[in-house]
Amino acid sequence: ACGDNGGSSDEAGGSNAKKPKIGVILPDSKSSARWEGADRKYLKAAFDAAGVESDIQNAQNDKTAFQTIADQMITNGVNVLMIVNLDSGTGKAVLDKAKSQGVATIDYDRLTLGGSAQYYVSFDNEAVGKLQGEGLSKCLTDKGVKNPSIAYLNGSPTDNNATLFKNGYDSVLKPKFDSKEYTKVADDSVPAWDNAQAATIFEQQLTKAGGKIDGVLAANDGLGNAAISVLKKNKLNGKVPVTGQDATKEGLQNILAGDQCMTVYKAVKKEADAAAELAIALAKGERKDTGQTVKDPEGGRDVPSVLLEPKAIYKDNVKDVVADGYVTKEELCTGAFAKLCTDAGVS
Amino acid sequence: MSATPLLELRGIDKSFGPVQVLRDVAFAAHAGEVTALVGDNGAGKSTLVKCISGIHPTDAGEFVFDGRPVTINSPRDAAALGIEVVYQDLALCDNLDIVQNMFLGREKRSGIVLDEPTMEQMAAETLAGLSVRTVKSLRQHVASLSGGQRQTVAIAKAVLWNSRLVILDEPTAALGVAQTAQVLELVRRLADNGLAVVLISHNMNDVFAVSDRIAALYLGQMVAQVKTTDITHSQVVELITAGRSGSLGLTGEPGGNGAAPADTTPGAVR
Amino acid sequence: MSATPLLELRGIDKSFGPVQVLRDVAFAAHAGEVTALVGDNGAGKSTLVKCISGIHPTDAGEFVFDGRPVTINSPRDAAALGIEVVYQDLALCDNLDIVQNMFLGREKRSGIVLDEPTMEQMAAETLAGLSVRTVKSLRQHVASLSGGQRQTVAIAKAVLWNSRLVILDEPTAALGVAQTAQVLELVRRLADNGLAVVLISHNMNDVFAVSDRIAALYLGQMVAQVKTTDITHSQVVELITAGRSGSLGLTGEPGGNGAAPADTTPGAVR
Amino acid sequence: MTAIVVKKEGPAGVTPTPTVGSHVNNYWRRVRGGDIGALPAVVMLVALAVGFSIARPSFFTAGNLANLFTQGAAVTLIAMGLVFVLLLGEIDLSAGFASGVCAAILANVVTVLGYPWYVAVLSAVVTGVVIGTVLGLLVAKVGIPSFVVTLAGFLAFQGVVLTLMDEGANIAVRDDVLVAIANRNLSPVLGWSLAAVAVAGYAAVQLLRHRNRAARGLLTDPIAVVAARIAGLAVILGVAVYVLNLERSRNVLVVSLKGVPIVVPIIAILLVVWTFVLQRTSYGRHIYAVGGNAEAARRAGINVDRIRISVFIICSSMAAIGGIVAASRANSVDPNTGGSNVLLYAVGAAVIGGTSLFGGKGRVLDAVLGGAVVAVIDNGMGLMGYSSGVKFVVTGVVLLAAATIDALSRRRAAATGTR
Amino acid sequence: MTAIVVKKEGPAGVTPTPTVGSHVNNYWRRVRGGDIGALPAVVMLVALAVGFSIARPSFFTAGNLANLFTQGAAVTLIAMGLVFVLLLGEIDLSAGFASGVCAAILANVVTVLGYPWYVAVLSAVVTGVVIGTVLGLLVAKVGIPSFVVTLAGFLAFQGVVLTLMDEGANIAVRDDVLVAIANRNLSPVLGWSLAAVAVAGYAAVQLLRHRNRAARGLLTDPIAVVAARIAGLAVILGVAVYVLNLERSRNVLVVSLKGVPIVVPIIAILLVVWTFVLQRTSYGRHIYAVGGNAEAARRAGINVDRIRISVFIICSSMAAIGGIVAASRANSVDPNTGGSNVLLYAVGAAVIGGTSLFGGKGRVLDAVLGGAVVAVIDNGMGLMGYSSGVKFVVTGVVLLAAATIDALSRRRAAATGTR
Ligand SMILES: Nc1ncnc2c1ncn2[C@@H]1O[C@H](COP(=O)(O)OP(=O)(O)OP(=O)(O)O)[C@@H](O)[C@H]1O
Ligand SMILES: Nc1ncnc2c1ncn2[C@@H]1O[C@H](COP(=O)(O)OP(=O)(O)OP(=O)(O)O)[C@@H](O)[C@H]1O
Ligand SMILES: [Mg+2]
Ligand SMILES: [Mg+2]
Repeated sequence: ACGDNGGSSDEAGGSNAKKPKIGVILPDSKSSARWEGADRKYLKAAFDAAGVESDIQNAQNDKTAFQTIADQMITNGVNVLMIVNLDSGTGKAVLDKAKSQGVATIDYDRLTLGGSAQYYVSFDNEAVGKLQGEGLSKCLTDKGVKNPSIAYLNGSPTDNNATLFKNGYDSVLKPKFDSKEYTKVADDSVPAWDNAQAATIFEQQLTKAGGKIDGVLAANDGLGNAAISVLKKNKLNGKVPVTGQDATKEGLQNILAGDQCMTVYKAVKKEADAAAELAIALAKGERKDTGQTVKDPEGGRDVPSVLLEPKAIYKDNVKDVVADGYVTKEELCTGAFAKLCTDAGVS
Repeated sequence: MSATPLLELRGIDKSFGPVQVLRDVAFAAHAGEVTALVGDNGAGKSTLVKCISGIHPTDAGEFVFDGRPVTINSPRDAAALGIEVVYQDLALCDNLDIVQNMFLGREKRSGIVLDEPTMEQMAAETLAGLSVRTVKSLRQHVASLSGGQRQTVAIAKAVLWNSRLVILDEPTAALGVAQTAQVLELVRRLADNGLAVVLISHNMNDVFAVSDRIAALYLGQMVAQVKTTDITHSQVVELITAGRSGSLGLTGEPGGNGAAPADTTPGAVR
Repeated sequence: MSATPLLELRGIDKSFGPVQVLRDVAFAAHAGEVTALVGDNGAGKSTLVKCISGIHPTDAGEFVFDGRPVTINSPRDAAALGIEVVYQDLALCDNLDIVQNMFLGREKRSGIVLDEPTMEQMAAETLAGLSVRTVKSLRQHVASLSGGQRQTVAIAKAVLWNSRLVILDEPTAALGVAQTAQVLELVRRLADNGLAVVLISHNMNDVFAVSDRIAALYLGQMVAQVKTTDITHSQVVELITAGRSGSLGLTGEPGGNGAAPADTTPGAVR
Repeated sequence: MTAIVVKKEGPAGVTPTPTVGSHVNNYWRRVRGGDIGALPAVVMLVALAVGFSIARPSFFTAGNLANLFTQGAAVTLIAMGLVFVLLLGEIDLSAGFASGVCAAILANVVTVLGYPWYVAVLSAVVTGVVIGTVLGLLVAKVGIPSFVVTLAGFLAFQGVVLTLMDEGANIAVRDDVLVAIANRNLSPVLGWSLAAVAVAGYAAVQLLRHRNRAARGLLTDPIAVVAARIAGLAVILGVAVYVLNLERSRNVLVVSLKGVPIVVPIIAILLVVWTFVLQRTSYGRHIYAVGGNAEAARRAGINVDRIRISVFIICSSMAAIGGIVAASRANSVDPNTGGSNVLLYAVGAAVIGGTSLFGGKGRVLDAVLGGAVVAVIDNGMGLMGYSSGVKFVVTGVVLLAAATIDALSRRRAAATGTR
Repeated sequence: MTAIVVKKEGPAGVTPTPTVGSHVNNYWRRVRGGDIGALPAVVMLVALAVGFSIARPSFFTAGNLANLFTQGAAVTLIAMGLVFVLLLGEIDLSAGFASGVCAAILANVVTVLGYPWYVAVLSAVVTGVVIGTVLGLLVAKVGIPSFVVTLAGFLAFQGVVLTLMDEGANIAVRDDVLVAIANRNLSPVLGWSLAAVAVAGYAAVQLLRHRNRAARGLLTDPIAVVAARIAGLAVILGVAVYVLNLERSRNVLVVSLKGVPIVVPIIAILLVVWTFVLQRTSYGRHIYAVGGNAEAARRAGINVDRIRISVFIICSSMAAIGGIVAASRANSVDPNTGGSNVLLYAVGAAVIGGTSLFGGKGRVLDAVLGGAVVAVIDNGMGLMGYSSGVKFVVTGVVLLAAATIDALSRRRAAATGTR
């Protein structure tokens, strides 16, 4: 049914019947800086370059808003709808509604289970978690800590992605807990990814553990930074490895300073470009072969997919992120970090 | 005039925190009679009324109603006994109109639906009997009424019902000449219809005009409860301001610690 | 007694939405005199007072104070002219104590710090002059005062200041015999000290006892403003209830549409 | 509605002789005096609609109108319940997450346990009643301020939803009936019939009341005014149904999309029922009394505690219904259901409509109109294509601009003394 | 403090002769009568502390006590400002995100623009003042209900933070002075000196007042009671400083960690200043008056609008300070700063401490005590190791239990007529 959008613009999108139009719904702006800071920028650039009209909105982690935006985009006459779902339920409702109105759809970054999207473009979130788990154990090994005590700072309890990340790092660390090689001393979720709450939560984890925490699995750089601020207060920073995600400027600086052990970099630009390419094709009524599929366990469907690899970043490969243009040297290497940048070979 | 009083109070004590406002108060109201309750500002008249109507719990003392001991824990208990009160602070809902206030808590209904026409008619009739001429509309919010109009509404609200005891706490304070006369007439009429009426007033002329008995409170103590015919204007004023007058009232000297001594007799009640 | 009045109002109109409460009211208050403002419930007395004190804006009319035309848009303007008012609805802050209420808006300070001892002393002295005997503490919240005690606080608050015009809206309504006498005496004393005093009261005895002039409002119109010595008790009552008495008051017949006709003369002001 | 108390003596004010002319005249005087009822909210809505239509022509389409109703439904339903609590001067911060809890129960019963839809709906509503009872008891009997009780509820229910959702998963709702609530439409014929029934019912009530009052010699509105009111309702409903019955599918070949969304009659019926309860029953009267002056109500023999408990029950039950609609619209329930801005939007809707936070003043219609304002703003902003930061800012500014209309008219009311 | 008005005539009540015995007696009578001031909040705190200490012994350590202060600081500071707004019966929903905006300004000025810390702090506070002025003008002059104005602010400021944060990035705060605020401690000696200064200042004020009143023949508390009060403060401060001066480092070889956290004197000074403003200046008196009866205040010639605007300025400025402390504590500012539960916790802190939402009743100390209750609950819950769902539920229940203590004592007060 997709690609057939002729004659649909008789009442709604009459003004721009010729120029294809693509709608994108981003999930939120607070769990990660990437959505507003990177994805929006890259997607917009790609659409502009291809000469298609685009409408990029953010649902602010609000399902109702998410559906409202979808309704509005369909009303506005988009030909392709690209969504990052907040959960599969609403995601499916939106996709089905779009399909019923002859709008093509793409699942961006998150697969909608039981959904009907034409394509799925993503980083594998469980893979992200896996990298974090592996990163933490690598850092602990480097430090030579015996039988380390580990604390978890998970993402928002209401965010399905946080669950996926956790599945990822659990798959690495749980066997070590089971084998008594590591000890898990604390495991808390941070409501709404709130950094201020994260600091309190971590401080209490530390108090509860009597100060004995040897490694922190923080789900993203913001949470990691909150943990580091508490560690600093106790002069433990640099001694306790902390993980992260998103390769934020702050996170990279923490890595350069030695306070954070690793972060996970997702080359958002690649993901955005791939998705934009597919969307533009759909908008023009073409179909592209991705050569790859992902099985939707709920819908039992093989969804044509583009899957990208996340990348673990340690001190020695911070320069890769800069080289990718994700963070510029100017913003990263300010003040005291200039020397650290040089040491780490960032140019 | 009945032999046993409709309402009789004995040994009522009431304190607000550290301040004792009523001490060992005895009081009686007879059916078919108007009992005037007099006393200086702050003597405890309104407090006594609020104890009777269940707004304030008492610290000690007993209530006898119609010969039977009763406990009154809330205004609903008082209403159930047939006690209606016009409070000094009126207690109207400013956000409701005149009719709604008058029937508050006892709305007329047909089925589950409020019977507004009936209520409006009844309210209009009652108010007409109280010489209210300047109220523009029965659907006016009471917030926009003048002081006297508010007071009239409160009085009208209390006399709408088939009650057995009506207590009016300074009902004519804000009323004009004609309205005051109407209310005093109403008070007399209620008593003549066999109700017990308690009237609180600072106006001695009014008190002597309508009351059958006079009870005087002095600094929280009941110093006298006598027939109106047995007492003079100036004696009452003396009781109010000094707590005694000749053989009536407190017997001891007012003590040093600010209060009348505890061994005072509760006044010559007869 | 001065020739020009301290305060003179001319042609005051005031409506609340569709309801006209004051129509073409003229009124004068002279320094050194007590002017009694009388009228039936709902006649518009309190509304007139609130217009003078800047609480209600007027729809039309002019204010002349001390010979100069003035505009009064808020209570602060009135206070600046030296006008003090005791409102019928008292306007006390229930969450403040007696002293705090009495000095509200004009606290005594030493530096930026409130001078509590001075205020407490001044409050105690003023209240002592008003026969208040039952107030337990000046630090009591006014919410816990009796009706008469509240009224006394409101009066004390208004007379604390060096004002030129004092308006008292039914100040003795809730007061006892002794307190009423004290307040009337105070009213007289204020006038004798050269202030202009306006007294609203429903009690004709009080009015005739202290006033120099009487102004009568009838259904929102000023029907007469005469010297107290030129009028009798019953004439005033007639003015209040019927709007005219002999040659005084309204000249036309009350019209069909509920109101007195518009061409009424504003009463015999002299 | 005015009545002369004593007819022999003419009161000072002008008592209107009931003619059409004087009625219109009077209304206009009331409006100029600032006594305006629903007018500011309506003006706000019109202003917003015009503004958005100019900025984005797609705002002004049948499809968007239909969306508007389903988008605003959940918040409006919660706001309707909140009006009762606000009328007492209380607050219910937990209403949002209470709707989440009820939605979670619904999803668990229908999807996980596999019971039919009506069992699920019943469980959800019963959950709402239980929640309301607990909150009400704590406020009325223990005497904890409602802000604190419902703040505790806000936290606890959030946890309950999480727990019911297995710490973060979401549960799909696929039952056809449940999904239909917020996603399907009445057939055009049914839409017309319902509208006809509504107009007929309204006419019957109005005419009966008119006859009843006239028979007792009480002041009545002229019959022409009554007729005009009925005609007005008929026109509004007629236009609405007509527009909603237009074809709004973007691709008629694929699917036909027309008719009144099912949530519309649900909201309408609840609006009528609750308005009836508040305006025409003694229970409703008592709510206003307690909100206006709890002490006076107590002295009048009203069981204040019972009233207080009951409004919390109503509020939580309406939250349950709101939760059901939200679950239907999302086809699922997740741990955030009823979270984020739901509560503030719902309270905001009631307040914007004219309900006072201090109690004693407000109508259920306020919540519906305020909910419409919130929904229109949200809907319109969704068409503008701002980045998220700018969108928040503009939403705030538009909300403020809308509220200013209301504030200025009310200021007039205060100035002329009619409040 | 009581005074006999007319000494010749004995009033009916017992006027206490000012002796130590009668004073103690009187206090006890007041407590039994339910007039209890800060007592319930203190009882709540003790109960919570005992409960958590039993459940988790690590709660009862010097280190955790020190953490407690820094964890609760931001919310407490915001709550202190909110007290002013609540005293007028208004609400400021935007205080949380206002603190976020100010923190974002701080971070931008110090990190992105590279100005020194005092410029950043100044900019943040000035931003707070500007925000408060705008809110206050809208409420006082335009007449929009504060709930709506600050709901709009809540939305708009959220957007402003996002925009200032480049649509979602974090900005690190690495300036030493700023980081020190919430993370460093006073030297033990400085701690002791400050405590000594505080006690001496309090003693001076109390004794001076005593002498002043006694000189005028006004009723005074017996000198022994005054002395006892001073001694009480000395003991409390002494114990607190002593405990906070204990070594609490996990590893003394690595680092020594002792002393009073720097936020403590900041909060203490603000507490003293604002308490002085509310209790001892006519401005403070006017705030209570407007909150108690705005019409009476207006009639007393108080410029109600100006008071109304000023409290919003105070509230937003305190929010700015709260935002600075939050930024310091997190060493960074993210778009969530001041978001999530910050606002509800802050209002809750004020209300739990005893501030009324209806205006006219409350003290700044309430906010500090309430903030302590909230912080203790949060701190204790963090040690329990519940899953997040259970944690929310238990937090709600504990909050409720704490509030019940307060409610029951206040019910006593209402029953005996002392409110
Ligand atoms: N809630 C309360 N708390 C403390 N004291 C109170 C309270 N209510 C009344 N009082 C005190 O009790 C005393 C008696 O008050 P009450 O209102 O009964 O006097 P009253 O005889 O009605 O006087 P009035 O003639 O002025 O109305 C007064 O001194 C008053 O201050
Ligand atoms: N805010 C208002 N809105 C509408 N009508 C009002 C308002 N305030 C007063 N009124 C009406 O104006 C008329 C005059 O009221 P006002 O209070 O001036 O009377 P008054 O002469 O003081 O009477 P009283 O002797 O009873 O105190 C009354 O009919 C009253 O209902
Ligand atoms: Mg009294
Ligand atoms: Mg009056």
